[in-house]
Amino acid sequence: MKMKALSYPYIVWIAIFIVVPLVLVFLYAITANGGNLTDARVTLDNFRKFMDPKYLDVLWISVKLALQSTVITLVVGYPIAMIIAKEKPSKRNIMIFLFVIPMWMNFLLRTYAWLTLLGKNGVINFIVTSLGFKPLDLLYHDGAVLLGMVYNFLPFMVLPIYSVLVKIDKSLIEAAEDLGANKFQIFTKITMPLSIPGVITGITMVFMPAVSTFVISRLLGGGQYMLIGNLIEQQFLWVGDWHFGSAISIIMMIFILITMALTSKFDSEKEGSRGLW
Amino acid sequence: MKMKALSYPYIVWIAIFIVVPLVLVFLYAITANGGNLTDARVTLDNFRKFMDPKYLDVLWISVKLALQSTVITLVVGYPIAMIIAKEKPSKRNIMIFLFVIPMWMNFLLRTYAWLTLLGKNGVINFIVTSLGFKPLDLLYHDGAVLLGMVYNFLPFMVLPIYSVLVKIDKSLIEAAEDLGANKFQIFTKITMPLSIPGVITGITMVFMPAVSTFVISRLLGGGQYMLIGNLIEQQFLWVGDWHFGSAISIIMMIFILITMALTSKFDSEKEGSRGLW
Amino acid sequence: MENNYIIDLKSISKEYDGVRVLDNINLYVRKNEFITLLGPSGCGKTTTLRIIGGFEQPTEGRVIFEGKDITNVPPYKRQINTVFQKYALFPHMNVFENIAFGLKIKKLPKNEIEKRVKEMLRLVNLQGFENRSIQSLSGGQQQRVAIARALVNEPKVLLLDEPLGALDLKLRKEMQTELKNMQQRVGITFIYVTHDQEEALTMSDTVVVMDKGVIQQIGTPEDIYNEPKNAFVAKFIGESNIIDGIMHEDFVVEFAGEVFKCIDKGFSKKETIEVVIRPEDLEITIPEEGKLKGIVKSVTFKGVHYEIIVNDGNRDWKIHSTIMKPVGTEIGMNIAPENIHVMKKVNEK
Amino acid sequence: MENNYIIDLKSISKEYDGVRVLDNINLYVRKNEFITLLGPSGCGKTTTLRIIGGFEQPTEGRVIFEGKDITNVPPYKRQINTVFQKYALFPHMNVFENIAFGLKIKKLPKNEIEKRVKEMLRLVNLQGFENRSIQSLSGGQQQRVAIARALVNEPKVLLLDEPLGALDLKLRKEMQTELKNMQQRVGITFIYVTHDQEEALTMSDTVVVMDKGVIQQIGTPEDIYNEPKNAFVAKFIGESNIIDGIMHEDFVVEFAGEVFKCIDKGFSKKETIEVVIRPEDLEITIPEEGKLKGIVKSVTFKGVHYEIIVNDGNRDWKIHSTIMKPVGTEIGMNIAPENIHVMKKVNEK
Repeated sequence: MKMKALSYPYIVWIAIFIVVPLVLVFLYAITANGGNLTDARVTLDNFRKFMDPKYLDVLWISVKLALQSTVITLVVGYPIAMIIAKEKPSKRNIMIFLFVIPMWMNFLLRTYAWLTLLGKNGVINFIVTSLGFKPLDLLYHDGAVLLGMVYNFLPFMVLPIYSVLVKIDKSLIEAAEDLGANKFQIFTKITMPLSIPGVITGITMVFMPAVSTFVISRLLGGGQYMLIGNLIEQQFLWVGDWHFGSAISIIMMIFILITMALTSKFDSEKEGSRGLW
Repeated sequence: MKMKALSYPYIVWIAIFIVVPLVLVFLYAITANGGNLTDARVTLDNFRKFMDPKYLDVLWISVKLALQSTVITLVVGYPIAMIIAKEKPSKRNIMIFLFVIPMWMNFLLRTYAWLTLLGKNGVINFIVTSLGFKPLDLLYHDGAVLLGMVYNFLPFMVLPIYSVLVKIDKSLIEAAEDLGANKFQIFTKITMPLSIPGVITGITMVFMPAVSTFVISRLLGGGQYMLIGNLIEQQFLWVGDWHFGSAISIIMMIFILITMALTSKFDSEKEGSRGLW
Repeated sequence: MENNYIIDLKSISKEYDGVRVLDNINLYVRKNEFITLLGPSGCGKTTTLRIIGGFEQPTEGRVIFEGKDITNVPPYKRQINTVFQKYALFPHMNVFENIAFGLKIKKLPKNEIEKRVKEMLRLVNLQGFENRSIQSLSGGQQQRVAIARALVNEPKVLLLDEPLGALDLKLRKEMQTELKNMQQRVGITFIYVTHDQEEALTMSDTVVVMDKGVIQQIGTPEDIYNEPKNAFVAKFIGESNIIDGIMHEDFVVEFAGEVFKCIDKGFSKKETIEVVIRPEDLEITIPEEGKLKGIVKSVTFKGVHYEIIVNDGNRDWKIHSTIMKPVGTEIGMNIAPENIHVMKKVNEK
Repeated sequence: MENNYIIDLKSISKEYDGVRVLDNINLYVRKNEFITLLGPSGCGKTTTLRIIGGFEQPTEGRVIFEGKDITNVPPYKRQINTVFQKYALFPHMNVFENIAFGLKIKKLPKNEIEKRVKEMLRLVNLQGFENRSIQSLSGGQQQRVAIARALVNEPKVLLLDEPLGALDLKLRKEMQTELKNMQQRVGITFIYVTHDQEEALTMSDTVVVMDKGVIQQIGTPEDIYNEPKNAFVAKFIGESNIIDGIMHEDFVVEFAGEVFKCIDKGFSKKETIEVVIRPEDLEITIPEEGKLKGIVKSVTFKGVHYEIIVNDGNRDWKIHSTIMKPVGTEIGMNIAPENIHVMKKVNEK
């Protein structure tokens, strides 16, 4: 009884601690650029400013890139998850370990590793120049950013799909086989539909960080390559327009929330997808 | 049978795609600063360079800060996880949702949110100045960085502990009660020991990103506040010494691996801790 | 006499979200008795047990333990221990630590704990298992550890919630005998919950048959089987033929179109009643000698006996007999007066 | 005659990692037969079923189906369907889709599928359940869907792997009767796996008792119960008293220090044998009239009968009788010649 009385204020306090920054971002977004909170004036200017084609273009590129990397990680990652799930438990764990290792490394570090591959003095260019060709400009375009994203986010696609596939009852496969289904039919009618919760978790876990990334695009895309994450960073850090920065953040968050709502609609089997949290 | 024959090359190829960058980082770390891979010369100079007190100091501060934020998130997060786990399922999900929302926001954004609280023109200073005091320099010191880390990493501590606590069979609690244990004894002898796998997952999920973070320290600690993550970033991006940067990365990775090995030693119940992957 | 009751439930009722799961339960348990709460799932037997254990609070009524009201005493202060349905052994402790748990809580000296745990392990036939992990034990062994963990605290009452439900048939039969012997050796009160009527009959001194939150009958196994109070009890305890009938006067009953002598009395004249006849109590004769006649509809070999379904033109009779009668034969059936059980007719909800 | 066999297992053996789980299984199954593989867990009965279904390949031996060798034919090409132990219903499909699965794979026209699924739902008594999700069904209903899903494909053989194992006692008994009726109605071969001897006796035309990967006995339920071939079968099928004895000559056997008449012959002179006596075949008499004498050690009420343990000074006898004898009384016991079952003595591994 006593515990209960203490626990509520604690939870409320913690919730405030978490929610307050979000509320502040919101407040900044709907006030004018006054430099100080005392001259705050409610306005939608910050959002209107974003409607400029140059900013909308950034949003469009960000979403496109995020979608592309989500699709690629899904197409590449699903077979990996399936192959690993079919192995014996001992082998399975080693293979999953191999996939998890890079996740232990700092996100930044992993991206830098790609710099060493793709950079002007990098390995690929070393091979190219030794063969007598002119060095290639591999960094600083869409392809490099996309490659970096796929590399960084692949484990987040493989792991949830794998963890759902591994839990599928083998007798379901046998039952389908018993009822006349061949290997292809088993996949399309049983394995695939049952793995949907894992696929959805994977998609959200890749799409959300991909759409808001700023490190990958800055390093591999060069300073001139602007994604929405970079735009936010720029506003806060270099331009100093917190109001506009907050407005972009809000827009991005709404965008992510919509995506979440859409994907979770397909996700009837709630248990499966919640497995990862 | 055919599937099997195709799957092995696929897995090997993907493994290379993941491992090659790591190998490259390693190669860079053990070669001299020659500007080009053709004049590569194996050396331990890069590691020797790190033995300088000024770099060791950075390592020491990074580890200390990561440890501090891990301990604080554990102390703050464990009661939260316990309180949520004791709620009814419907309420539980809402509360967990509240904790997960900030995780959907970009890491950077969450940190910026703190800037709006702690900054020169931020909310706290607004209150302080309206009361007639001189504005405080809240940003750019240990406290602010620590607060930012705790805020950012708290969900990663709460969720794994919560998911283990929620799975503890209620009849175990009843059995302990039946055998004469009071609420305190039930916690120390049953709940706590059974939640160890979640605690260990939480610790690794907070400590690892905390020790290698560079965004939080750069934004909240100011440019002069140097953590090991910032050091690596500096070497790659501003100084351009990839060899030394790689060496620091390797040192940090070894450090993280040792921590992982230490924590997993306490983690006899493997199933539980793997729940999160 | 009241002194002899160790537990006394007084008008216990229990509601969950407005649904009444226990309705006015009155039950006393004698010292050293083996009492079984028997009924289908959802009949309220486990809730009753949990109220005795203190894990649930009754909505109405009181729980008396050795003359004292313990309705609001928490479980950890009751001299009652429980063996849980799925054992609820602590997975992070070995066998010794599990059994010693209650004693350590009571802060007994170390050598005393060791002595008593060893003793218990002997009682449940698990000597040398001290350092085994719970996961490495079979279902039957876990079951024994759960019993040892409860008994080592020397409770005055042991509650057992379907403790054999998870075991297979053979092990279950073995453990039934073992549990009964254990109870007689340690000489404490066992309150046992099961849905298996055979288990209840085999082990108990007293059987309490429950249905829909209400006690249907309390009695010895023989009483319950031979003199079921109503059709529910008759159907639940063993197989039976239940036929509507009329009680003409004391010792005379009419059913299936014939008048029979019986040994029941105390009904009003011409009262509509139900008659229970156990399948093994129908004697097969040649058609001429049988009071009832019928044609064999099916025969199934059941091991000890054949199950013969006979149709008399109006209804099917189930007969258990060691004599085989081929399908299609006409046979006669007789019933001895003492095998005709007359029950008051209750309108089922 | 060979034409009458639908399935013929020829010298089937199976090894896993060098451990032999099936050893030289020879078994034929007749058309429209209800055959049960019975044995304790780990006896190889499920492996045998899985070999027939095509889910496992035998290490040695051949599987013949209607005269053709199908040992290497994959499951999806066999005219055999299976009801799995835990039903294995597809959780992402509703009842209709589950049952229609096999027909859709065969690309039958839509209205034909609908007609046959409806028919099946009627057969298993689940009309109107088409759109229900699998999760919303009770265990018994899921069980019926699993049977419908298999039967709708009109297999020539239906394999059932402990299909009633997850149901509770009462539902199990109901489903036993229902399954047997269903088999007779649809008129196809059922191969049934269970560890429950009562289930096997009740439902089967033929029972195959297995232990340690070897077939111990094949026969009708009556054969198996009344004339067990060895001590394992006798112990596994029902309760029994098993006593060492000597066969003096045809129809004369000595055990428990007495010479009895019996109806067995064909043993060598003075051969050491084992005698099985069912508990219900021991007649209780007054001590003076009994060939065997003993003191009652314990009495348990079991519903239909009392279980009386009698000690004759050398061993315990288990008697099932409707007469109660108090503990401590001296009684006599007689055995009719036809109730003495003489078996060859086998050295247990």
